[in-house]
Amino acid sequence: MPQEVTKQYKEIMSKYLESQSEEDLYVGQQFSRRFIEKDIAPEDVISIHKSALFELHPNLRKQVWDSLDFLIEMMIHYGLTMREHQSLVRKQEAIQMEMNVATKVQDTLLKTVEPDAEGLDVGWISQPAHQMNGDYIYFLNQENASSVAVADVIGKGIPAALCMSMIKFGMDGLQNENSSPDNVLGIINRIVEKSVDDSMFISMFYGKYNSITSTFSYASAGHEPALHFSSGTSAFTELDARGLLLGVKKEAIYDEHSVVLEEGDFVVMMTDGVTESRTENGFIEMSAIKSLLAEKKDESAQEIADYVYSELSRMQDYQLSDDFTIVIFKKKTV
Amino acid sequence: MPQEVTKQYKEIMSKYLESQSEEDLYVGQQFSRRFIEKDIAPEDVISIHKSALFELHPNLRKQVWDSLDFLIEMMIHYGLTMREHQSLVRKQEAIQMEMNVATKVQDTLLKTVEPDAEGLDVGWISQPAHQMNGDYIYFLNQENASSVAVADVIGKGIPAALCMSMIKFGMDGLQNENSSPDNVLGIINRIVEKSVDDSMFISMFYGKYNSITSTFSYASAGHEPALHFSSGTSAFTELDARGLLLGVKKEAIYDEHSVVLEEGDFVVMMTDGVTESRTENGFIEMSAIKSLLAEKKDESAQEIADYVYSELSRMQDYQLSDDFTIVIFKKKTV
Amino acid sequence: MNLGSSVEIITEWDIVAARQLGRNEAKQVGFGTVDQARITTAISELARNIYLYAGKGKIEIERISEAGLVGIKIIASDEGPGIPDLRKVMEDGFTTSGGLGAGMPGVKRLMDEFKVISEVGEGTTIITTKWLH
Amino acid sequence: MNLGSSVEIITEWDIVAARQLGRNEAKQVGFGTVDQARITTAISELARNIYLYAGKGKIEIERISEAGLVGIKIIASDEGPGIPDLRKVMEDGFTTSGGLGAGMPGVKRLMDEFKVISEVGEGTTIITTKWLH
Ligand SMILES: [Mn+2]
Ligand SMILES: [Mn+2]
Ligand SMILES: [Mn+2]
Ligand SMILES: [Mn+2]
Repeated sequence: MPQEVTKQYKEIMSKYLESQSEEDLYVGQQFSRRFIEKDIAPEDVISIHKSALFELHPNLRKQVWDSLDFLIEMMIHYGLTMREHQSLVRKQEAIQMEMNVATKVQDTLLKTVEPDAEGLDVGWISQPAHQMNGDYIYFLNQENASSVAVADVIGKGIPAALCMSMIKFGMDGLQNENSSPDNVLGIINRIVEKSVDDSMFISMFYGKYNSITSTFSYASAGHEPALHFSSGTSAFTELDARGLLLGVKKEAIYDEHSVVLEEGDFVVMMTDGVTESRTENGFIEMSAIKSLLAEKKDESAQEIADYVYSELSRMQDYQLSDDFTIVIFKKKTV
Repeated sequence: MPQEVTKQYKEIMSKYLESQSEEDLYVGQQFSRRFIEKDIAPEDVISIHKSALFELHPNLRKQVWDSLDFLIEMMIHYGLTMREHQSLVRKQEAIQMEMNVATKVQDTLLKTVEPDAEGLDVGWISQPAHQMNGDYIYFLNQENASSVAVADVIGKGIPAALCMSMIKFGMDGLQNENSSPDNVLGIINRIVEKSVDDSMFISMFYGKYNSITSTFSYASAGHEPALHFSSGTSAFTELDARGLLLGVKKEAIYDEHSVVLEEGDFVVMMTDGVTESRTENGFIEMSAIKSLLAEKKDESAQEIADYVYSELSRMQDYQLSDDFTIVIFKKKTV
Repeated sequence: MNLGSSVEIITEWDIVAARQLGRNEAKQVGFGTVDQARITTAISELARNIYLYAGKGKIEIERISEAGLVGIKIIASDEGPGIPDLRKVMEDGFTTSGGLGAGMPGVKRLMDEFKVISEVGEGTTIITTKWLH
Repeated sequence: MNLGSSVEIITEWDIVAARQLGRNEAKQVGFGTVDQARITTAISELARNIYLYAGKGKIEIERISEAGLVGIKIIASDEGPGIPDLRKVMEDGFTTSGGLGAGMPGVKRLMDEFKVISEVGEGTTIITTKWLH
């Protein structure tokens, strides 16, 4: 141990032994933080303490010195815990860096292009509860049709990323095919069923807007219902459709329904991170979410989505308990 | 702090102060491990120490007690480090569990079926250096043709898993298509190029065995050359073919070559984790690897692969520095 | 019951004054030496954060009692820059990165209850409590 | 130069004997109190592993000198069940899981050099060294 450290420790402690002042304790404690930064183990601190005390008061009784030797022995395992901690911190930092890379790769690999359909205003937000998002949005753009798949995949991290890639590459293969919602969910279901074991489920809502007929058609694989806001009646209707979670049964059948959107109407597709937002006092009521949506009914789809997120996130004390995703398809007013 | 702990501490220390025996230190140290298990912070230990010393020797000078108060203050930040450690350990355990799930999911999702072609004996081994494997093997089985892609993907963890899923879903789409090696690498290259950014590279060797003509044809995307063992000459020939790493350039062209396998001939496809095996004394020579292969030339493809792995792994003191993958295609002797 | 007093934090000396006040109050409440040191350390961290990152602020210390329990409550407040990402600040490991909110997980560990309210540009208030067990 | 001696580990008492021998040798070599305690702890861990998991074995302690440096070398050997997965045993966090090889990363940290040779069914030998700096 450097002589200098013992000398400084001695000086600080000597002052404290004279005055017992708070100032000396403050100085001492700041000094102890530097010990930790310099990887000085707790058993070293006891040893430094013993040397300093001996230099200050060499004539203390033998039991004092022996008891400090005993204390050194008691501290060895604490020192080991501390060194193990430093190694874990480094490990954790490495994992963090890896996660940052992973997030970036995932973003690149799973990127999707927001539709730009005639007469349709699209807004969306997807916020992970932790670093990696387990919700996934995939846009499919075809002539006169803009579709979106909103999925909540099982778990997080690698399993989630792999599920997403399955959805993405599956959807990529659909570019020139029949993209009617029931058909799409049927195809994706078979890919998922083939690739994952029974414990893996994915919920998905698939919505397709036909810009010629202004029709929004949809199908659901065990996903949260969407909400349709009618600008005429200022009321919300739930858009739900029967269908099993993806990956459960090879030959699952998905119902398809549709609704015609009037100017100013919008459809809100969400994951359960939105509908099951929790505060200290329990779940946030669906009616509260509808109120938030209605408040911004005249704004752009993106503004509505952003507003709902910021309000719900505030109500949850900025601690999301689940990944949070909203996609809004709004029929533009001309 | 429980009274009982202080009482036991006092007894052990009291014995030590009388005899200064090693036995008391051993007992004391074992006792200190229980402290750590019970989340007793180092500052608590000093406090217990002080109480015990006071009960044993109440008449020690005031400086002794004051100095111990000072020491308590010095230990507070050590205690915090220790509690942070416990939280990190729990985090680490959660990550570990997640990784175990991830490995399982990856295995299921990316599984591939070993070919069962007429006259071909296939053996393979793929061992990760750490938990997640960044090497990937994909078998493609068609009528009269058994193919394998051996890839080393960039990085590890999620980026690697995503790259593999890209390869897997890309290959899945090839079931009924032209699977000539140069064509396959061309297709996979375009998928990779489209999906990943410029910093992501994948090396891949693609080999196809035609069981009618006994021809092994191959192409390489910047991958390690394969080795062809000729049973006639007992010599090895490198099988290499020009081609860029996957994902570098959209219109990359891959050369294709082929070789006819005689009975007892085998082709060894590997990743750089095999050819760049390192010991304390530097890289293991290619000639050493060839010797290992030749030693087992009369065994089954799987036995050859297992033998090379166990020998190289032993030479590296069981510490792989990179993921290790070997695939062997051997023409059966009739 | 609500006894207590407060210290303005402007210079480094005020950190020591806040510590002294906290230690005295903690002793009055009946906390033992180690807990006195822990409470004092928590105050020290909060006061240093004010001193280093907000320039000035205030530490209030109250003795509290509730449902037969007694304890100590510390309120640290400043009108400094505020904390942009509260989620991050409360994470372990952030401690080492210094800056505003450094050591918050530590303060949380030293005490029993911990709440932070912060608005960027408006300032930060931290309320933390320790009960005598 | 090669001075030293050894202790058979059969009962828990032998752990104490090995510790005592190690501490004496460490003191002779010139290690300070804290390093004496670290070396003794390393011996203690190795001897306990033998006692708990191999039944019996041996701790040898040598004073060593090399290129002007002096130090202490500990050789722990047993003919116990051996360690099936050396990679795992040397990982942090494994410490807590008990069993054979528990605390190996700890021993490695207490000392400067560390080497383990183990064959399942044959036994384990651990050689670890600490230099006087
Ligand atoms: Mn989810
Ligand atoms: Mn969810
Ligand atoms: Mn690799
Ligand atoms: Mn490699």
